Amino acid sequence: MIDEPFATGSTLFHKRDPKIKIIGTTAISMVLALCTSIPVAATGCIITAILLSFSRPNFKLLSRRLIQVNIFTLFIWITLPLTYGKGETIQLSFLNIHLDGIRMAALISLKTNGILFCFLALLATSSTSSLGHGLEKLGVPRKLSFLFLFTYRQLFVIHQEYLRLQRAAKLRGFTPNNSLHTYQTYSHLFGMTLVKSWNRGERIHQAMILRGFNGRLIPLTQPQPGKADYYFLFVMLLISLFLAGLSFVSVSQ
Amino acid sequence: MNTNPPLLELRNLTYSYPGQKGSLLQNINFTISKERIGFIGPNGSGKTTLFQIIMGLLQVDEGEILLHGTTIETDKDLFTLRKKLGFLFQNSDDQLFSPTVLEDVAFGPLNHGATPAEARNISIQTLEKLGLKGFEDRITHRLSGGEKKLVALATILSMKPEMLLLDEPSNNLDPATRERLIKILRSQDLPHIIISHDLDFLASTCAQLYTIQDQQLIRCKAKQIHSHEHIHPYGDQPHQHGT
Amino acid sequence: MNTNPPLLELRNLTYSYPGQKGSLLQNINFTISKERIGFIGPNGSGKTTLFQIIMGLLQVDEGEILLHGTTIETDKDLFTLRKKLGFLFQNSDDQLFSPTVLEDVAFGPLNHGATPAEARNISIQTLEKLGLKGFEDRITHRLSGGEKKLVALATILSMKPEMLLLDEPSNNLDPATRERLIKILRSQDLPHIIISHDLDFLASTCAQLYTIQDQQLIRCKAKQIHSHEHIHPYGDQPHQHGT
Amino acid sequence: MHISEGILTAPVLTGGAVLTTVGTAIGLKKLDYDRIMTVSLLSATFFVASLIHVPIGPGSVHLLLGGLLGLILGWGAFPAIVVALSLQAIFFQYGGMLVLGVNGTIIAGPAVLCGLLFHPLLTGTRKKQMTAGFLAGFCAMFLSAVLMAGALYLSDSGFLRVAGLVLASHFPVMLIEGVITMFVVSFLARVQPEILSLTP
Ligand SMILES: Nc1ncnc2c1ncn2[C@@H]1O[C@H](COP(=O)(O)OP(=O)(O)OP(=O)(O)O)[C@@H](O)[C@H]1O
Ligand SMILES: Nc1ncnc2c1ncn2[C@@H]1O[C@H](COP(=O)(O)OP(=O)(O)OP(=O)(O)O)[C@@H](O)[C@H]1O
Ligand SMILES: [Mg+2]
Ligand SMILES: [Mg+2]
Repeated sequence: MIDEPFATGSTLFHKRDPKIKIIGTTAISMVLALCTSIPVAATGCIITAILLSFSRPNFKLLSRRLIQVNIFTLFIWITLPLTYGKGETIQLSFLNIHLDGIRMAALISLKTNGILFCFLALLATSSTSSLGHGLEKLGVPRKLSFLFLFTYRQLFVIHQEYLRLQRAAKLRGFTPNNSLHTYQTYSHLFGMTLVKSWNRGERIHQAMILRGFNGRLIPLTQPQPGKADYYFLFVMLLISLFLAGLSFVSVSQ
Repeated sequence: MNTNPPLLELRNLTYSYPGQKGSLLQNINFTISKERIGFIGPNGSGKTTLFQIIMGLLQVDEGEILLHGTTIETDKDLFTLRKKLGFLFQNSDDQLFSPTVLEDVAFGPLNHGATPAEARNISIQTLEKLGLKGFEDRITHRLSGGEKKLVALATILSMKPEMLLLDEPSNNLDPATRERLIKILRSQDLPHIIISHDLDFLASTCAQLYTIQDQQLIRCKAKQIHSHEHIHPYGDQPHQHGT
Repeated sequence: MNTNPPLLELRNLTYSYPGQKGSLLQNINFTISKERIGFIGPNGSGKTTLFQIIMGLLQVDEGEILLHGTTIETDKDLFTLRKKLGFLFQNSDDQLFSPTVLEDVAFGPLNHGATPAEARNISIQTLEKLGLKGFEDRITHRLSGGEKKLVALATILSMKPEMLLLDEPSNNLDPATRERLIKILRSQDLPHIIISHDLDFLASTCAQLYTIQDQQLIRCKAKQIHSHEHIHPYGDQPHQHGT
Repeated sequence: MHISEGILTAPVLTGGAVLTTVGTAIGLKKLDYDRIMTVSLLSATFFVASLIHVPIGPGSVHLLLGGLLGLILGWGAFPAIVVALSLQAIFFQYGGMLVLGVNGTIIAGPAVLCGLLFHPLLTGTRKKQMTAGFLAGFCAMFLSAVLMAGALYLSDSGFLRVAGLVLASHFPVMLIEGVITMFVVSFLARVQPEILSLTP
């Protein structure tokens, strides 16, 4: 269930330095997130889709991910046309459809998907642990990147632990329904997972102390970004600037 | 159709883990009614996997599982099967999740429709039968390894199963608890299948042995008497032998 | 004072868990210099506890621990002791905490003052020595149980310890990995203490055995050859004997 | 309980980022390295909670349990939740990096507040403990929903009705969070009270 299906690969995108990719993603998604015109959002969406295609994602996984995220967009399409804006409306039997609402829903969908494409193309192509190290290099406090890396490492162990307990409950005839017994059972399963995590934390802390840990995490040097990485960064920043310029033009019109 | 179909029947089961090439288990056929059976075999040969298949935790590629002559198909069949076959996990920590022993033992009966009062009675009786009287309000998480194993067994027995599937029940038990478990298993009037690497344990609790070889479940030659000698230093300490 | 004090000496150690009545370990005396020693004994007798005491993870009620003749008192002594004694946990999931294998193996050397480049070299060499070449960038949680155990061993060996303390290292290993571990331990030119219930494993890796009885650490009679016969059905299957 | 990136305006995004940065900084400051492993594990457990789907009515919701984490970790819950959220962003792309600030404020803020507010009740009787659990779970979720609605409204007043819808639709989730937190607190108090900083 928890997996990094896009992180394996050997395309141009997979090989780039995670720091560079973090900066690039931030720049592009910032411009996209703040833009207010549909043509600009559409252009951004097309550009990021092209970027994504370069990273050659697995098509089946990609469509599943897109559907998941767009369930939210669907919610927007259902609510906004009925509730958003004061301008013109179209009467559709008994419903008042606001044109502003439709415009807004379209804008949000384009932005959401554009950012998603950018994210999948740039960040999902790095392993989570290398992103964690990248964050640290970019000035995120050490304690925080530490927390990030260790949490990542423990996710799998704890999830497995929870699933094994859940299996035990299932074998004893547990069928979830709307009852206090169900909620109590979930609480016990989760509570037991928590207790195990807590105790495991203690033991791992001991393991760290035994290996000389005294509160300072010393990073093992990571590969430095090369020339190709800087060119890559340049292109990403260029894309952001282009989109920002377009926004500016469309606003001033 | 038989007048008296077997308790459990496996027909032509074939299974491979997703992404694995080749099958782990191929064309497994097996029946059990009242027997006490042991499964022995090398690590990774698929013994635990077979138990998980029987309990409906893994989907077979081919083949069917029959309980009292009825193929297991619907969720309801599965629910019944899981009540009738009690599966003891290799690691008791994966099996116990309620705060106190009594709550854990009563969990199964409650799910299978017992009233709280009935569930409590059944649980207390089951604990007594296993020599765990007075353990009702103990915190399961704080029990010793051997005690956890016996409580895990209680959580299954309280569901009044018709058969037991036990995955390496004698692992990590000290000699006293191990003896106690053997006594309990012998006194139960239930058929069982026990996975174990511990041949002495199997010899004291089972009448037939099966092994998995070349993806097949094979019945070992009955009662073939075998004798070997072993010599080592410090043999006066309680010990066990590796595989 | 000795001209050549032992590598590790325990003097009159007494320990009880807080809130426990009676001591778990009483008046333990023990020395080791170059020996390869096995600890065997019933569950709950305090073997793991003794290792934790030696490593300074638990505070003794009485007694002292000496490393090369010097009593461990300050935090600095403890830091040195923890570098010189490598402790392999029973459960590798408790010992591995970095995302990738290389980071985990380099963690110890980095904390003990190696530069990143040095740490990287040591780690790669250690991994190679254990036959784990190419594992550097593997994600630790995706390794198999046996691989995790070997990586955990690598995280300790990379600190260049003078002695190893191994807590049930052969548990849950498949026969091939178990053999590999035996070979590795034999080829290491390091004294060690191994806790295990698996006498064959101890016989292949240790020259002396100790056991804990009545809160005391007792040396078993050396090289007492023991022979017993056993007869049972199905002896042609690979098997082991319970304690 | 996530806002996606395309909806909010710059001031709201910036505001969220500032608040989350401050909260995380305070949390990190109060967190020494001796506890960091435990916090990592709890952060991972919090992530796992979001994979648990609990039935309610005809559908199901996934758990959040921010209030519970607040009770256990106090200010430490802030960085723990921010880390779990950023891992969720990476694994599932639920909201990207820019909204992390807003989402962090929405979820971690109430979690810490309710944790600190209701923790004193835990030292009382069993009944009081369960009340504290329920309130922490319920109120944290309630405040989160209010903050979320607020963030939408502040971004664009045209979202007013959507914001109201969000608030209303979270009501059942609040109840579930309250009930589950109540039971988990009672479980922890019995099985390992140290986790709640209680003496056994
Ligand atoms: N979830 C899984 N996905 C893929 N392969 C698996 C999975 N679980 C087990 N395996 C593999 O399937 C094989 C059989 O495993 P299984 O646990 O059934 O063996 P076993 O006979 O019970 O061994 P043991 O005596 O060690 O318990 C092993 O090679 C194992 O690595
Ligand atoms: N943290 C603890 N608090 C209180 N008692 C403990 C604690 N840890 C262990 N014990 C108890 O101390 C005794 C010795 O435990 P220890 O783990 O040292 O045994 P062991 O010899 O390693 O056993 P095994 O062979 O099962 O690993 C046991 O009775 C155990 O229940
Ligand atoms: Mg098995
Ligand atoms: Mg032990």
